[in-house]
Amino acid sequence: MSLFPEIIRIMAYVVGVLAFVGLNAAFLVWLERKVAGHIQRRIGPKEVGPFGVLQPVADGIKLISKQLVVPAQADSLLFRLSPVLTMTLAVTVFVVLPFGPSLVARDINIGLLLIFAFLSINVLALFIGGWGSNNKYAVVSAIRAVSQNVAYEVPMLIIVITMVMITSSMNLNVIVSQQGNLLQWHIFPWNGSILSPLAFLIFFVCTLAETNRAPFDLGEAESELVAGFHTEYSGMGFGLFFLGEYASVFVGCALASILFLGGWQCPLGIMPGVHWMLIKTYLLVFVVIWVRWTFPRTTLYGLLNLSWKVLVPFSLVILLVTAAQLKMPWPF
Amino acid sequence: MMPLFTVEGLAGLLFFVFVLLIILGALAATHAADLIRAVSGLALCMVGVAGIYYFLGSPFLSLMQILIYAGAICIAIVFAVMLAEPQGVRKFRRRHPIAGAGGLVASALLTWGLASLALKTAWPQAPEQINPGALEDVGRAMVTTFLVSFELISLVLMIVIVGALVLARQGRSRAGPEKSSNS
Amino acid sequence: MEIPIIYNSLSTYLLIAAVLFGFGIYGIIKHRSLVGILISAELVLAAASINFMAFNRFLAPDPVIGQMFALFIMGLAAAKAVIVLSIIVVVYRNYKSIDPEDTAELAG
Amino acid sequence: MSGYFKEIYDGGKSLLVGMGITFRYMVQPVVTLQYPHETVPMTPRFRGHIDLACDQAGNHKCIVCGTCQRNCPSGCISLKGEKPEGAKKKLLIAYQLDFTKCSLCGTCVESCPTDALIFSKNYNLAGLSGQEFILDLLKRQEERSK
Amino acid sequence: MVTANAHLPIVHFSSLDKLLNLGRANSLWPLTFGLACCAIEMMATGVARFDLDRFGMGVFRPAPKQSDVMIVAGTISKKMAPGIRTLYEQMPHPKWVIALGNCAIAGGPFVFAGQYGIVEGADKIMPVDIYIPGCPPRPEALVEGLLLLEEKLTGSRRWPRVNPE
Amino acid sequence: MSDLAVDPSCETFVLNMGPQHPATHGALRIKLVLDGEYIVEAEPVLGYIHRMHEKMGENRSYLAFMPNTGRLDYLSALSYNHGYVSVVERAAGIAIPERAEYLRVITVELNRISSHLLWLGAFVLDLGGFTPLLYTMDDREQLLDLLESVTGSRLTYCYFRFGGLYNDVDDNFGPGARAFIKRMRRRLPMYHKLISKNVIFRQRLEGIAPVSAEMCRKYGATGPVARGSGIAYDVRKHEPYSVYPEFNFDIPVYEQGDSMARYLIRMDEIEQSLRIVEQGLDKLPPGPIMAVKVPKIIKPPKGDYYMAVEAARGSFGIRLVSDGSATPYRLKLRSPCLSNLSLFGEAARGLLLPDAVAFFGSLDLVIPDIDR
Amino acid sequence: MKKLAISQALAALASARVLECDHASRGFHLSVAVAPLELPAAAKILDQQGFFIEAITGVDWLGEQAAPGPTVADQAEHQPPLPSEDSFEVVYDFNHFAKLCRVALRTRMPRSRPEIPTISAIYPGANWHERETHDFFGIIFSDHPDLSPLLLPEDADFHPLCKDYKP
Repeated sequence: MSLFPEIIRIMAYVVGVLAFVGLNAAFLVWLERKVAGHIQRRIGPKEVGPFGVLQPVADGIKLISKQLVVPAQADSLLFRLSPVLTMTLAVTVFVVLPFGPSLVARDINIGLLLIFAFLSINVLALFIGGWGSNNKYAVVSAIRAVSQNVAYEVPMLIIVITMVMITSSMNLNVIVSQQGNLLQWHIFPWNGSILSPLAFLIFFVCTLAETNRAPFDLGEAESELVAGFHTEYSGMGFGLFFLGEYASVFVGCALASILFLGGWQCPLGIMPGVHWMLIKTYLLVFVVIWVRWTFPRTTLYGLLNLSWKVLVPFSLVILLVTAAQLKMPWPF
Repeated sequence: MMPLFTVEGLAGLLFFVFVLLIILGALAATHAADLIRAVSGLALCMVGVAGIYYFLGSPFLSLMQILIYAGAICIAIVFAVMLAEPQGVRKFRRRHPIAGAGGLVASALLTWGLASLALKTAWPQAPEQINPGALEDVGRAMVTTFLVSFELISLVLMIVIVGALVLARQGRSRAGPEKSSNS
Repeated sequence: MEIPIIYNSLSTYLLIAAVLFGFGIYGIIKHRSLVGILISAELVLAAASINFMAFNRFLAPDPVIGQMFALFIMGLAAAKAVIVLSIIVVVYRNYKSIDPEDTAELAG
Repeated sequence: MSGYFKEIYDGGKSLLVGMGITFRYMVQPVVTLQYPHETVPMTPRFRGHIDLACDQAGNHKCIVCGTCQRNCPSGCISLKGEKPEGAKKKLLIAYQLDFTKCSLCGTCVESCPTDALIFSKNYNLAGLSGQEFILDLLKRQEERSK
Repeated sequence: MVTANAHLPIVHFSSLDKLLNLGRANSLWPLTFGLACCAIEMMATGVARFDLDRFGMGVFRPAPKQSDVMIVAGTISKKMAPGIRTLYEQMPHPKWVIALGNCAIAGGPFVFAGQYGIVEGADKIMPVDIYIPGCPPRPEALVEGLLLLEEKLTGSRRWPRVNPE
Repeated sequence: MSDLAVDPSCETFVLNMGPQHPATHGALRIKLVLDGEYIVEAEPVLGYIHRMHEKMGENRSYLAFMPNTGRLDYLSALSYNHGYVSVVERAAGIAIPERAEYLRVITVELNRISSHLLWLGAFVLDLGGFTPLLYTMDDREQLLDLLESVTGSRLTYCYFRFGGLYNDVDDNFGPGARAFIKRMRRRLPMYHKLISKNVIFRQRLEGIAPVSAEMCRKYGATGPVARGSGIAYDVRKHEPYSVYPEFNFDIPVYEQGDSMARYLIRMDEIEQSLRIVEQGLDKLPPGPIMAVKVPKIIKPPKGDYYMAVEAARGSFGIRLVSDGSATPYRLKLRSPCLSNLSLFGEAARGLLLPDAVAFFGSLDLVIPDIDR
Repeated sequence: MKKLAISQALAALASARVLECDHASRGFHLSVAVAPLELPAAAKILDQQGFFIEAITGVDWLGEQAAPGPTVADQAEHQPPLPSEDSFEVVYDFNHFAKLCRVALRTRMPRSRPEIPTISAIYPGANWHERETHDFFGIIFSDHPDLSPLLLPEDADFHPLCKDYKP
C-alpha cells in the first residue's frame, strides 16, 4: 500500500470539505438574508459587493477580528470546547455525503449510521456551550435544546429505519443509485412504502427541529432567552456556531434529498451529477428559510406535544405499514 | 516498530490517539468535580472506545458505541443532572481524601492484577485472520442464533421505559411543585 | 521516525480494558454523587465490552459473537442508565440531594 | 379521534396558507426606498430645526422681540440684538439654536409676530460631536442668501 | 532604500488594517436596545422602508457580546445609566456608540433647572462616536449616522451625499 | 417519607429580564422567580426611563408642557395631546370650533391605528415571528406619511393647541386618508389569515393568562385589556368627549380574557377606527380651526380638574390642580400602562416563560408612559 | 343611580363631606373628603359598589397656598379642618365600569406627620400608586407591604414633587 497518494487524497478531502462548509455557510447567510428580505418586501444585503454577495465576507472578517471574551463566571474549558466541537461534528458528517456518483470523501457501508452517530453528539456540544457559559439564559436554552433534540430524534430515526428497510442499505450512494429517475424517487408511494410522502414530511419537520431552526428555534428564542446558548459568545465563537448551524441545515436537507429525492440523480434520468444534488438540497434549504420567516415560534410544550402525540405515532404507523408491505406485497 | 509514515505507522499513531482519548476521558470522568465535565469526559472516553472497536474490525459497533453512549446515555445523564442539580450548587464536595486514596489503591491493585493476568496468560494463537463480521451477518445472527437474547433485551428495555416513567411520575406527584396552570 | 505497532496483539486490548476497568472502580469509590457513580459504572461496562470484542477478534472463530455481546451490553447499559437516572431524579425530588451519604442519613 | 385528525389537518392548512402569503409577498416588488440613492419626498410641513426665513431680498425678518426665546419650552433659543446708534429698531447680531435640546414643538414658529422663523428641511443630520448642532442661525441665513 | 524596506511591514499592516476596517464597517451589528421614543424610529429604520440590511447593518443582536454598535435611542435616566455602562463594557472590542436623538446627545427636552432624574447625554457615561440630533430623528438621519460611522472607519464615503434643501 | 419538608427555594432561581431585553420593549426590568420554566413570582421593576414629566408640568407654562404630552406614550401621542388640551380647555373654559374637533378625532384615530399596527408587529415579534412586523410597519409608514403631512412629525406629535389646532390639513389629506382606509381594509383579512388563523399562534395565545373582569377592576386596568375581559368600558362611549357622540362605532368586547382576546380586540379596534375616520372625513365641516378668543397666557381658575380620554392603551387621565397662575400647580398623569402592568405580577404566576412573554406583549405597554 | 347610592353610602362615614360637582366643567361627579383614618372604610364602600381605581395623586399644599384653602370656594367648606397648616392632600380617583360616576376621594394630613393608612389590601392596584406617591412626596402609607421606591432609584431618599424640594 503506497502511502502518499492516500495522504494527499485525505488532505484533499479535508480541504475540500472545509472549503465547502465555509462556502456553504457564506452562501446560506447571504441566501437567508436575501430571501428574508424579499419575503419582507425589502432588498436585503445589497451595497456590499454586487447584490451584496460580499456581505458574508465582511461579516466573517468582522467576526474574526472581534475580541473573544470568555466571561469570568464561565467554565472556560467547556466554553471554548463547545463551538469547536459543534463545528467539527458538522464537518465530519460531510465526509460520507455523496455529492455525485464518485464525489464522496469516504464511501462507507454504514454512512447513514455515521451521520446519526455524529449528529447525536451535536446536542451535547450545544449543551456544554450553554452550561459552560454559566449564564441563566444560556442554561435554560441548553436545557430546551436537549429536550427538543431528544424528542425529535425518535421519529427521525424511526423514519430512517423505514427508509433503510425499503432500500435495504445504509450506504448513501447505494440509496441514491436506486432512484434513477423521477418516478423511482422514494418520496412517491409506489416505491417502497405507500406512506412515504408522509415520511418525507415527518423527516423534514424533524430536520427543522434537530437543526434548531424556526419554528423550533427555542434554543435561541430571542424574545425570551436573549440569544440562547450563545448569549455569552462573541466574535468567532459565535461565528463557529453559525457555521455549524448552517452546515447541519445543509446536512439535514442533503439527507432528505438523498433518502427521498434521489440525491445526485436527475429527475429525467440523464446527466446525473453534483449539480442535481446541490439544486435539490438548496431548494430544501430555501423551504427551511421560507418556513423560518413565516411562522412564529412554538413553545417547548407545543413542540413536545407535536413530537410525542403526532410525529412519533405517525412514524410508527409508517414503520409498521412499510414492514407489512415489504413482507406481504399482495394487498398493495 | 514501524516507520511512522506508512499506512500501518499512521494507523498505529491513530491507535495511540484513541488510547489517549480513553485515558483522558476516563480521567475527566472520574476526577472532574463538575458533573457536566464528567459527562463530557465520559463522551470523550466513549469516542475513544469506539475507535478501539474500529481497530477490532467492527466499524458498525464503533458507530453504535458513539450513537448509544455519546448520543443517548450521555444525554440522559445530562438530563438527570439538569433535573437533579440545583442551579446554585454546581460543584460537589470531594469525598474524604482517605476514601479517594483507598479507591486509588484498590483500583490500582485491580488493574495490576488484571493486567498481569492479561500479559502472563498464554493465549492460544488466533486461528487465522478472520474476516470482520459484516453488518448483514450481525443482523442475521440477531434474529436467528441470538433471537432469545435479542427479545429479552427488548423486553428489558420495554420494562425499563415503563419503570422509568412510573418512577418519574411518582416523584412528580409527591414533591413536584403545583402545576395548576394551563397545559 | 518509528512507532510501535501494538494494535495487532490481544494483550494491548486487554491492558486497555484493565486500565478502563480500574478507572471505573476508582471513580465508583471516589465520586460523591450518584450521577458520578453512574458515569464510572459506564466505564466498567465499556471495559467489559472491549474484552469481549478483543477475544472475539483474536480467539473466536465466529466473527459475530463478540459484536452481539457488545451490542447486548450497550442495550443493558442504556437500560441501566435510564433506570438509575430516573431513580436519581426521584431521590433528588425527595431528598434534594444526589449525594449517596445524604440519602443514607435521611433514610435512617 | 376525528378531532385529532381534524386538528392536524386544520393546523397544517393554516401553515400552508401562511406560507402562501409570504411567498406571494416575496415575488412582489420591494417597498424599500434606497435612501442615499433615492430620497423620500419631504412634506412641506416637515419640522426640521428652525431657520430664519429669507424674504425676496435675502434678508431675515427678525425684529429681536424675544418672543421665541421666552416661549421655548426647553430654552434652546438665545438671541442677541443691538441698537446701533441712531437706528430705530434693534438689529439681530446673534441667533443661536441649541438643537440638541429642541423638541420640535413649533411654539417659536407659531408665536413669532413677524413670521421670521421657518422649519428647515434638514432631515438627515448626523455629526461627530454634539457641539455641531448648536447652530448659528444668523450665519446659516447669511450663507443661504448669498 | 533602507528606509523604504523599513516601511514595508507598516504598509502591510495598514493594508490589513484597511481590510479589517472595511469588513467591520460593512457589518455593523447593532444591539437591540431601545429606551424611548427614538427606539421606534430605530425600528422604523430597520424595517422594509429603509432597510438597514442593505448595508449589512440589519442584524440586530439581542446580546451585547455579539454586537458592534450600541445605538443609544432615548433618554438615559440615572437609574438606567449603570446598566447602559455595563452593556457597553460587555460589548467586545472594537465597539462604537451612536447617540440617537436629542435626549442621548444632551438630555434633550428633559433638561431643566432642578432636574433630578436623567443623565444629560450619553457621552457623560461612555465615549460616543456619532451624534444624530432630532426629536426623534427621521430614519434617514440614522442611516446617515451609520454611513458617517462607516466613513469614520474607512476614511471614505461610498455613497452619494444627500442635500435635503 | 411524605412528611419530609421540601424547601421550595431549592428548585427556584431568579432571572432578571431586562432592563435590556428584547421582550420588554424598552427599559423595564422584570424580576422573575422561576421553577424550571414556570414562573413562581414576577415583579416588574420600574423607573428606568423616569423622565420627570410631572415635575416638568409644575415648572413650565401650560403651553410649554405640550411637547411633553407627545413623549409620554409616544405611540399614540395625539391622544395624549388631546387629553391635555382638553383638560386645559375644560379648566379655562375655552370652546373649540367644530372643524378642529373633527380633525382632532380623525388624527387621533389614525394615530390609534398606527399604534395598534406597531403593537401587532412587536407582539408577533415577541412570539418569534419576524415577518409580520415588517408588513405592519409598511402599513404604518403609509400612515405616518399621512400624519407627517398634517403635523410635521412622525412620532412625537405636538399638533393640538388650546382652542384648536396648529394648522389645518391640506387638500391631499382627505384622498390620502381614504386611500389608506381602502388599503387597510384589504390588509386586515391578510393579517387574519397570516396571524390569527395560524395554528402555532393560536396555540400560544388561546387560554393563556386569563385576566378576569374582577382583576381588571381591582387593578384599574382599562382599554383593550379590560375589554378583552368582558368589560365594555371605553371612555369614548362611556364618558363621551370631543365629537365622539357624532360617530357611529362599536366597542369590541371579548369575554375570554386570554391573550387571544386582547389580540382580537385590537384587531377589531383598527377596523372601528377606520370607520370613525371614514365618517369623520365625510362629515368634516368647513370653518376655522382655532377658537377666536384664546388668551395668550392661559390662567385657569383655582380648583382641580380631571379629564380622561381613550388612548390606544386605555384610559389616560389628567388631574390638573390650578392655583390660578400661568403654571399648573400640580399635574397628575394617569397612565393606562401603569395600571395594566400592575396586574402582570398576579396574572403571570404559574405561566411558562414563553407564555409570560406572550402575555406581556398582549398587554401592549409603552414603558416611558409607565415611568413618566 | 350610582351617584346617589355612593354619595349616600359615603356620607354615612363620620368625617366624610360629600360634594357634587359639575362633570362638564370639573371632570368628576363627586368630591368626597374624608379623614385619613376613615380612608380604608371609604375605599371598602367604593369597592363594594363595584368601582375601580384610576389613580392616586398627592398634592403638596405649602406656604401661602395652604393658608386660604387653595381649592375652589366650594371645597373650602367641606374640607376637614386643617386650615392654616402646611399639608399634603392625597386624591384617589375612582370610576365605575358600567355607570359613569367619577369619585374623587380626598384626604389631608399635616405635612409634619405625613402618614395615612394604605388601601392596597382592598385594591391591589393601589399598591403601585401609593408607592409612587411615597416616592414623590414622602407620604407614608402605613401597613403598605413594600414602600421601596417605584420610579426613583432604589436608594433615592428625596421626594422631588414636594414644593420645597431642592436638587
